[in-house]
Amino acid sequence: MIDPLEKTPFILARADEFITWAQKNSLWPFGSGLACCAIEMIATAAARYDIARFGMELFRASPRQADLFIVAGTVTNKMAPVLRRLWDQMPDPKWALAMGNCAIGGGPFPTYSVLQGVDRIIPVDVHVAGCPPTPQGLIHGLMILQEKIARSRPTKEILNPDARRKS
Amino acid sequence: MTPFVADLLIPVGKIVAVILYPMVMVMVMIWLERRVVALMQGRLGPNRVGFQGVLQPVADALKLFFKEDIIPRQADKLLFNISPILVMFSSLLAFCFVPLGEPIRIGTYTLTLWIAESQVGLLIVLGLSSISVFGVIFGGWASNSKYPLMGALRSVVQVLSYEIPLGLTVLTVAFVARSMDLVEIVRRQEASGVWYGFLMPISFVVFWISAVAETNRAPFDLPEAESELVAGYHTEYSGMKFAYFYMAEYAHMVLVSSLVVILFFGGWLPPFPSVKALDFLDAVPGFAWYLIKIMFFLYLYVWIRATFPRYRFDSLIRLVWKWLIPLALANFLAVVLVRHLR
Amino acid sequence: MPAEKADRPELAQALEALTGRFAASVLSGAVDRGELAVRLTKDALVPVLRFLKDEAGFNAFEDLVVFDELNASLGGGARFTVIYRLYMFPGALRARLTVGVGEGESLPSAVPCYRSADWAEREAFDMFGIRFEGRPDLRRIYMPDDFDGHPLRKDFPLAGRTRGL
Amino acid sequence: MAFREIDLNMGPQHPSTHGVLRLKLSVDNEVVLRVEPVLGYLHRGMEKLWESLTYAQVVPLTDRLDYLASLSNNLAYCLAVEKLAGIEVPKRAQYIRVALVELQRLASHLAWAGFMANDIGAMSVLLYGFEAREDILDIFEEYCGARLTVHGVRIGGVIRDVDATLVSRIRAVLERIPHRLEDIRALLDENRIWKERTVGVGRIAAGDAIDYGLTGPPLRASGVAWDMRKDIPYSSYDDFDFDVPLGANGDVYDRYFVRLEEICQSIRIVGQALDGLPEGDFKAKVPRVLKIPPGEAFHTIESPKGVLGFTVRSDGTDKPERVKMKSPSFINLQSLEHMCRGNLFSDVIGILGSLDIVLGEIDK
Repeated sequence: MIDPLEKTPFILARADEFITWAQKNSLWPFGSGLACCAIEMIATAAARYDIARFGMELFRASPRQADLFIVAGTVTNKMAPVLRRLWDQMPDPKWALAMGNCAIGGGPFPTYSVLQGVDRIIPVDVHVAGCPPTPQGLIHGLMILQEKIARSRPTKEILNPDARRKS
Repeated sequence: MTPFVADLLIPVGKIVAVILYPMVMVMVMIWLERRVVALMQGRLGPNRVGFQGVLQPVADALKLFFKEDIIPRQADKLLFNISPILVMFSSLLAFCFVPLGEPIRIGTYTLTLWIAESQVGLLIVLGLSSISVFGVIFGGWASNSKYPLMGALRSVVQVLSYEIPLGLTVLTVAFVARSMDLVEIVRRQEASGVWYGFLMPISFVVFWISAVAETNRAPFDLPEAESELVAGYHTEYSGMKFAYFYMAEYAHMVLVSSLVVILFFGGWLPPFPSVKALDFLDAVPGFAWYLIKIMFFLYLYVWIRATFPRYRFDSLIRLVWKWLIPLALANFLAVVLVRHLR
Repeated sequence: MPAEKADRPELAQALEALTGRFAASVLSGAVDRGELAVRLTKDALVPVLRFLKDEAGFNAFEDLVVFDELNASLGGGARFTVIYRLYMFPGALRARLTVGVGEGESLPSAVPCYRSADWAEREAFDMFGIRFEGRPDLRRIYMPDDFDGHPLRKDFPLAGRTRGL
Repeated sequence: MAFREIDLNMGPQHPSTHGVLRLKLSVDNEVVLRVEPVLGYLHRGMEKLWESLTYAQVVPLTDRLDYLASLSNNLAYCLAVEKLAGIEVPKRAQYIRVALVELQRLASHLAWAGFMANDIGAMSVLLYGFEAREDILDIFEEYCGARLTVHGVRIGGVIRDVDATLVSRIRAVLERIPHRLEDIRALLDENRIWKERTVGVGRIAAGDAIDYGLTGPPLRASGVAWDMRKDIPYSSYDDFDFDVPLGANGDVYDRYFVRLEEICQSIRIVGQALDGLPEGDFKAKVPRVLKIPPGEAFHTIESPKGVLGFTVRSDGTDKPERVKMKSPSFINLQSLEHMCRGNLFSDVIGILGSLDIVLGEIDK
């Protein structure tokens, strides 16, 4: 995590602001629909909720071009390796959002075939609870993610690539 | 004007302009497309970043600039790296030959609104714009992945087929104008008093359809059909290289729209030259007319995309070989005959 | 409650023909709540299915249900009860064939007779480990190929034997 | 440009496999030779889980099967349990159920039209379909607080009564939907590209369709008038006057046409159910802990996807011994290879879309 007392040179701080402004306003989600939550995710992109307002409507079909992994739905043990691979295919910087109770912790399925929480395989930035979460809930989660991105310091990672690899 | 200004500053300025102009148009186009499509679908579209979301493409480009660049291990590295550059620069290079208006006289100096004037400007522009398909093919092949390869193969067949009606219709324009010089073609339209789009509507329609296919846009967006081929030929590209493909597609659209305007709709000429009551239209600078006309065709692109489903591969090829090419050929013969008899 | 079709003569006729022809194999037969319910031994399964499809007119295969009779099997009964549901269109009549299968035993496949039984049999194999003979491609359908055990058996714990990942 | 037959792996993460289906394709120059669906990427072990829950606790989980039509799942399961336990559902509850389920059919078909058109490349239709669907979800939200996983049908009746406000809201929505439908039809019905992509594609003859066990709109598109609402009426469907739209060719276009016609019929049914809403209870008296004597029951309904059935077996305790679902998408998907063979790769997406599968229901 970032130490708030750590000093950042003025130029770098401005650069950070600049880069994070771009990153948080252009979060292209990876269109990965797994189960019920995927329908609500699509509803969020559709007319009434329209995440295009935040520049997030470009659902990329290829993980190579996406910034945000919305894990929308139940992750099964059979699907988990696939998800991990997709996550690895996404280029840095990338963020993950666990949408719905199933992705957070298995939800109502404590069974032999369900992965009990997607953070066992990929690092999740924001959890959005609900079964499924309403579009408003998802948008709220995305806003929280935007705030989180605004607090990040990308220049630190650019200047010191090893730090990223360690985290 | 001192030689220093004339010989050094102005060329440098022009070089900057020829890079900036397409890029600004691309940014505007990306924003326009996302807003207009959204409004057609009962949504709002990007409206948070800057006034009405105009900075959205800037944010996108910046973000992509700071993304990690992944080269798949199995990829052919050289071709993989070259192809986005090839695509981007062939489109940008073509803009050197696209005039933006009549030369402007500043004192004794004549400022030409193009970088390179050529007697065969039309051929060069078409040639350069078809080079970009090599970028698509190389990119799809070099990714060493099946979906990009299929996208690239589709692209080859599509571009090969659609070049023919494109060439045939361009030939009619060159024939009527008796020139391949883009500036000269506009001047001929001014002299004859009628834009070629109205003189030869079939040429225009065939050219436009082929041009949409050439730019891989809906309903001919098979090489990057998202619901079939994931992201088509650029599936494996990330970061700035993907941005190059993305921007090149829009630059290509701007280029094609410019060509349509120059060849068929009088370039920078104001409309209705023969109507005396509308003479005040001449007061508007030619460049403004030019931009307005280009914007109209860009809007048409977006409109078509929001309306039509995607063609299937076989019907796409059937359309060009069974309809467009015979039509273009007949049209060409008709133009030659009419021209000869007169 | 849906209209009962117990009085439909087709069912009674089919039952009569069935008990007549396969007397040795039909353990019991009745017309129950608008349904032709037949319990039979597994050796006659395919001929009975063929008869019901070709002659009695049950042209659609609806469902294949397996029950794990763990408790009954401890007392000596068959481990699994397999139910084949057939449907007649037009006519809206149903038939239900019940077969008992022991642990480790296999059933003749219904696929040559009803194509739509294909995945249902694969599901039964995956979930209960019942083998079906005379059909290609009997693989697990839901679980990964290297999965250990058959989840819907009563002796399989809900949370699985090994926690995934 | 002859290149060898290649194996193409579509999914489990692909934009148009409608979830986590995986298709193993063998293509030769984009001509499909073989299609093999690989399932199980969403297998959550529902049937095992149900064995450890009480009868009433199973209902909310059925929502998660066919998540585009959760009320239909609720209804099918509840009807099976009621049949087993011998519970008589009041007439008013039956009418409310019909209204809810038909609204759900509207929502499901509208979403389908959007997905289908999006697969073919007409992306605006997706947005129009979802816009119309939002209106219906609003009604569900007002009725029981949830949008997607509604859980509105309970054992013995429905969750709560409908009042005059809700009825008038439903009527308002019913008036709006035909206009939305007009938008979609204007874009697609006579569109040349749409017709080229759908007419004559993915044909299946009536005999083959029955043989493959196809049900629901794909079967009716082949001209077979098999509709459980008419054949074995449940929940007072015999009180309502409606038609069963049929196709003739059994191709993708007919499936599209049948579904859009079904939307119109569903609007009619909901209108009739609201008009003739009888007085009475909205729920039968069902004991809090429902214990059902040993036995077995099977009940089917006509869900938006096809014939949906539940087998419930009781062993005398308060938990079902086994609940088996007969899922329409599972069986419909089996015919994919028959429809796809020899078509182009692009058509696989159209055909898959036209079957209207939901992975939650296939994988359970």
